[in-house]
Amino acid sequence: MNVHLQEDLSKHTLRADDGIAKGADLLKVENISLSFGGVKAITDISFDIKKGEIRAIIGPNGAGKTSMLNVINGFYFPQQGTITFRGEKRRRARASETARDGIARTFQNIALFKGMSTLDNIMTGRITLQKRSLLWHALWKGPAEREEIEHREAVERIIDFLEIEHIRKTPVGRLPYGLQKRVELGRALAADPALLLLDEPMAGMNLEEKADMSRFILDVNQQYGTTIALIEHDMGVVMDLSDRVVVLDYGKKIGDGTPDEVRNNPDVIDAYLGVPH
Amino acid sequence: MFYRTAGQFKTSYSADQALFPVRQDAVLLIVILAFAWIIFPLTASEFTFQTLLIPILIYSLAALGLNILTGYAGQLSLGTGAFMGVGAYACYKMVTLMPWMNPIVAILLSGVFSAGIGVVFGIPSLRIKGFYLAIATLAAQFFLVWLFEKWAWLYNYNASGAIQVPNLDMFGVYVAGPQATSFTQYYVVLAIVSLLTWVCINLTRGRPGRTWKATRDMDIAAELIGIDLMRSKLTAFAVSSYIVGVAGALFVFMWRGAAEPNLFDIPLSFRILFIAIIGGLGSVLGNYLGAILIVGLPVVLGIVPEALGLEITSATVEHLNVMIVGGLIIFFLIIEPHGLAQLWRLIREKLIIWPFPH
Amino acid sequence: MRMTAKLLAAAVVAAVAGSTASAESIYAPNLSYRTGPFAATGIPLMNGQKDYIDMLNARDGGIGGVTVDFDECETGYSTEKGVECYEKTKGKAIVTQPWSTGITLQVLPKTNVDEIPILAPGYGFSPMADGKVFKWAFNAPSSYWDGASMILQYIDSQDGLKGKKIAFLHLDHPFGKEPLPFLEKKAAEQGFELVPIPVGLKEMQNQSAQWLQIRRERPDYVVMWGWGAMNAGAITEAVKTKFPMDHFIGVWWSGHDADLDLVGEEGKGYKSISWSFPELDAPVMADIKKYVVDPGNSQSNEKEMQGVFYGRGLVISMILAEGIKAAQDHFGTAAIDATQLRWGLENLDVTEERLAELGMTGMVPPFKTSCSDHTGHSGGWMLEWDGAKFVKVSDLLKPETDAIAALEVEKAKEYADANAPWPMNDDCN
Amino acid sequence: MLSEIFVEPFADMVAAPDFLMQVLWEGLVSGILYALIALGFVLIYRSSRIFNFAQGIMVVFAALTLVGLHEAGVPAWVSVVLTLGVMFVLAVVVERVVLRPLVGQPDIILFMATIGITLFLIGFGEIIFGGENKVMITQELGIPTDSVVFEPFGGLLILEQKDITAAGIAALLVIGLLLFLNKTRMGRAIRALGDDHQAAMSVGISLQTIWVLVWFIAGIIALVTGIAWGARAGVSFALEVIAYKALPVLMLGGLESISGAIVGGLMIGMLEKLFEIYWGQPLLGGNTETWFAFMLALVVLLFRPQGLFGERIIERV
Repeated sequence: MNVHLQEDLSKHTLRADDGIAKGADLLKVENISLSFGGVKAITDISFDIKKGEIRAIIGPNGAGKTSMLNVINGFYFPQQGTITFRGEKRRRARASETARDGIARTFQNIALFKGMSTLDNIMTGRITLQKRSLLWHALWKGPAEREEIEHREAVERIIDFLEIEHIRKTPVGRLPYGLQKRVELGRALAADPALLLLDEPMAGMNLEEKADMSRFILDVNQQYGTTIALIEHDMGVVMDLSDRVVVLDYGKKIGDGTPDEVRNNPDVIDAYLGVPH
Repeated sequence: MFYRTAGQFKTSYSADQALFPVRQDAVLLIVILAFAWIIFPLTASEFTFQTLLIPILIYSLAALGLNILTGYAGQLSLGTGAFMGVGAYACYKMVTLMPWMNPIVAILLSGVFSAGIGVVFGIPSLRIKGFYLAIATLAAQFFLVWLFEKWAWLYNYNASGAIQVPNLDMFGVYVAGPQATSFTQYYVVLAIVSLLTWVCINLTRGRPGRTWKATRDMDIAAELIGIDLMRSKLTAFAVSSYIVGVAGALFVFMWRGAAEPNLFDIPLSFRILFIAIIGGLGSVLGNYLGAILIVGLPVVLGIVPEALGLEITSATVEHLNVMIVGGLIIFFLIIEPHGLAQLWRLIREKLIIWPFPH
Repeated sequence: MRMTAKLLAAAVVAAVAGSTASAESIYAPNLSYRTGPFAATGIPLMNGQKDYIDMLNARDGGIGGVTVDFDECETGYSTEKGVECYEKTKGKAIVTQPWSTGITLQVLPKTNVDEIPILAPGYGFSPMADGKVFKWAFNAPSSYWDGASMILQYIDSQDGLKGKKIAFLHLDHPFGKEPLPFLEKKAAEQGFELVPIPVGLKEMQNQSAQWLQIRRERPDYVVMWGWGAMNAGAITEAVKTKFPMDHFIGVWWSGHDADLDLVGEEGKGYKSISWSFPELDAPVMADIKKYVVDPGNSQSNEKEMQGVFYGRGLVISMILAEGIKAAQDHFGTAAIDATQLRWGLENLDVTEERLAELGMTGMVPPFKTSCSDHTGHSGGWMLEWDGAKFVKVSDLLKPETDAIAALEVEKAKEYADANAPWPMNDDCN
Repeated sequence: MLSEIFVEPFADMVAAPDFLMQVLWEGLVSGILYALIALGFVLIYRSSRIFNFAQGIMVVFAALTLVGLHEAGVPAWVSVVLTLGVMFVLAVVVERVVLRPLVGQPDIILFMATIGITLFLIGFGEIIFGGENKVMITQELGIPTDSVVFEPFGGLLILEQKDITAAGIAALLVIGLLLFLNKTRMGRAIRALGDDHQAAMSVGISLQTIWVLVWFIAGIIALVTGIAWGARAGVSFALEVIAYKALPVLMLGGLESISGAIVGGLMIGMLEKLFEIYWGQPLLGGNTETWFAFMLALVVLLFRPQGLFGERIIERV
């Protein structure tokens, strides 16, 4: 990361600066239970995410990790339990509102907008920050154009940061998998999130790509101060990146703590080694 | 050779966002506009005005409206004809209830009514998707056309049930009705179509366009990045129905001169859908190309055998025309599913690198 | 883009090439419909029209020495196509034959500006009879209001009208709604109950709801203003629901042999008012056979040529031909133009003698048009289906011209006011 | 006003029960035809995800071919067999020329292609058969044309034998189809294709064969529908519009459910007739059948987006 860019980033007003002190609770889930037509996906889970940390959620397949992310960002509303984000209890589930409150995410199976270019995809991340009405946009000249340029500048910084300048105008459908993942990260970053959720950011990548992605995640966390929660299967990556780890199995929490604590937790070892309970 | 991007560098984001980043495109546009604004109107015969120029512009506008909804926001609609009807009837009621109203203002206002109805019929799109929604828009189609027939107030209790465009003047010049000349009507249509096209380009290149496209490409992801799907879909319905409504008002007031309810029935909806699809979904230019093809084809087919001295009855020509349009639709879908606009883009890419293919 | 430019260029070139057609003929286009849901009723009419003109061209070398260039432009009964055809042909046409009430309404105001007479025999807008307002429109020999008047008189002569219930089954389209003002007026005056039952364009073939309504309402008579596929639908439903066929009367466009063939014997008693009748022994039929059918120039067939509609097609072209002839005689020129034809159509005088000369005695009642009467109000006959063909079952019926004329003037004025400024024909009294 | 909406229609029904029965019967007969057309849609949709708009024109085309062949002097039953042959050729051509090059395209493109097929068949059919209204060869096919008259409650109920025959044939067709789909290898492949292309391939039948077969079955259904409907009101291109009526049936019954198509069709047929006779004609000026079914389906879908017979869909990311 060059000096120039660091300057740019510091100039940028971040939603991360929201008065919550580093290390205080940013998000808290308490006694969450979620089921689909009688099938329990999550049972009575509680944990917290502190501001500024990288928090990993791990567990075997079907442990309820993605469901947990979906609960956090409001796509599912749990039957029981409370979610508190920045000290405010969530009363209903409207995924779009949660996003506007500052939770952005990437997806396990890439969910980019296939008909649009890289630039436009990342620009969509800033839709919640663009405030000019339809009428101004119909006129274009004036406020709408100024707003578009202002956000374009922000997006260009992200493009530089993710080193994807060369594919700026390429339709994302034509990009290789690894680059698509990067564009998706760019789209989430564009929203200036207070909490960034990454669902298997490194799935299907080769070593080099994983290294790049790890670097981006760490840089985002350090330079922007963005709090990150991620799901990842690659244990090496998880243990290197994260400050604290939550372990789920069959929809229940079986471990929570620093990587070292979790590594030595017998329940976790059982779950991963497949020892019958 | 003449179509080159080399040497044209962008020095600001504003320039990069310009409509025609390639200079030759801008030149081409100026040429087209010169034809549309000066050369065509000066040289066209009455026949050309009535069977090519005016209908092509109006159909393009209607297709553009549909394209906002279907091409950009991804909501398939089969009810375009009925929404054109709403615009036309709204305009008719306004100019007969308030004869002092400026006809162009009336035409532009009539879109507001169709936008309102469009939003009402757009509400199901929040719950219903894909073909189910397409069928749901047919409910609007059939119900509205039925309403045009049964609600006598709409056509001022005319015995025939049809609406007839009265003579309307602006600053002493007739712009609608039997007294208006095709020349004047062409300019009115051209001005309104140009204005709305410009508006649509603005909307689709900025945030509204990205919102719609995100809704179209993956609605769940769109919602999760903070797009309010309800707003996105309903604004698409509103903007689309507004444009379609204005096109409907132009259709009757600037071209047909009279209308009966079944004019707005399903064949009209399909016609506009063909134009949008053959032209290219998600493209502004495509609507014009599609309209030129769909409107121009029957005219050419009607004239060519005669010019070649072939003896074909007019009924056979009409049957052939239907067959050829059907065949062309399939042909284009196979050759280039993204329509004529994509075909043009490919040609352009070829031109940029020509004559060095690598 | 290039391709579209080419297409455009081709269109322009062809348009220019097309407009330099033959000079020594009179161009009389017909906005025909041999396609679409109304084709069934359109084809025999178009064939009759075309064969009559072809016969004149072959037998007499045209009219007054110039051939008639009878060109068909296909509309499929679509108003949009109709307007396109009108625009395409109006440059050199001396007449426009719009062939649908929808197209007629649409081109009516344009003909004032373009100065081309509309010839709409037995259809179009009934107030067109008022030549003072509708200078360029002609609907000789009978209008829809004439038809409605004659049907009501016929019912009156059979059972009396007072206290009766009459269902008016009509196409929900300008054509079907056309007689409503007259029927409503007469219902109030003569004390019968009128029940309008519309048939939507999409329901023409499936009228079970309408006929259930008729069964519930139990009307004494059903009067039908049907067209195209609607006729067959109504007649089969009537047979099915056991409605007494002799209490079912249609307008002239609902008296098509092919529609009744569907039900054959069971349709016996069905009636249709008509201002034309196919006289198979008339000399004109022999000439058509000799000059058109035998050389193989007819698109018709023997069965169709015996039907009411083919015969009506002949009469329609005869009206045009007589108009051309009247204009030629008056202006002393063979190659007349549209304005001159207008005069001719306004001064038609088709007498019994003239019909005999034309070899068409009994095929249409005699009639006469004038500046103030563009219809002629010829009257007509009640035809009845005898199980295999239509036969005349009444003497010549005459419409109540006075009552109709008053309504014509009233509605014509309304029309002119709604379309102000509307040019009046002030030479006319 | 309220009484006109909520009381009088029901009073009318009770007052003339024979008339009510007639209304329901008429609705049922239409419903059978809607269900048949919807069935054609469902079959094609299940096996190829194509929303086949051409089903309506296929009905017209099949009926016209049948009548046209008979007019040309071919005996009635031979014409039926030949017409089936024509429908098979049509299926092959559609698969070769239209479907195969468009495999994998978005749904809307395939849908548009079927509209292209519709237009093509309209023009082609009119050139070959002409636009006239034709008489269905009902008697030649041995379909009785008399009617059965009952007098329930001292009233009158007329059932046409050809409608009864049509109902019977439709029922047989459905039973045959269900047997085919459930009991034969080919049928199971078609069913499997709806769920999973791979699974169907593993049965060892090529996709192309299945598509041709499915379009051919849709052609058979079209012929039966064409005969039944043509016997009621003649055969002409105006018949095509009844195809639209199958669409709300699909909304209600679901695009993939065979039983949904049948139940939905019968239900819509009867409800729209009831509404038209007891509410539409007295209160709204009639002709409500053009939109009633669509509005009904729309309202139902607003509350049950999965349709009456569909299962609830859980959205995932």
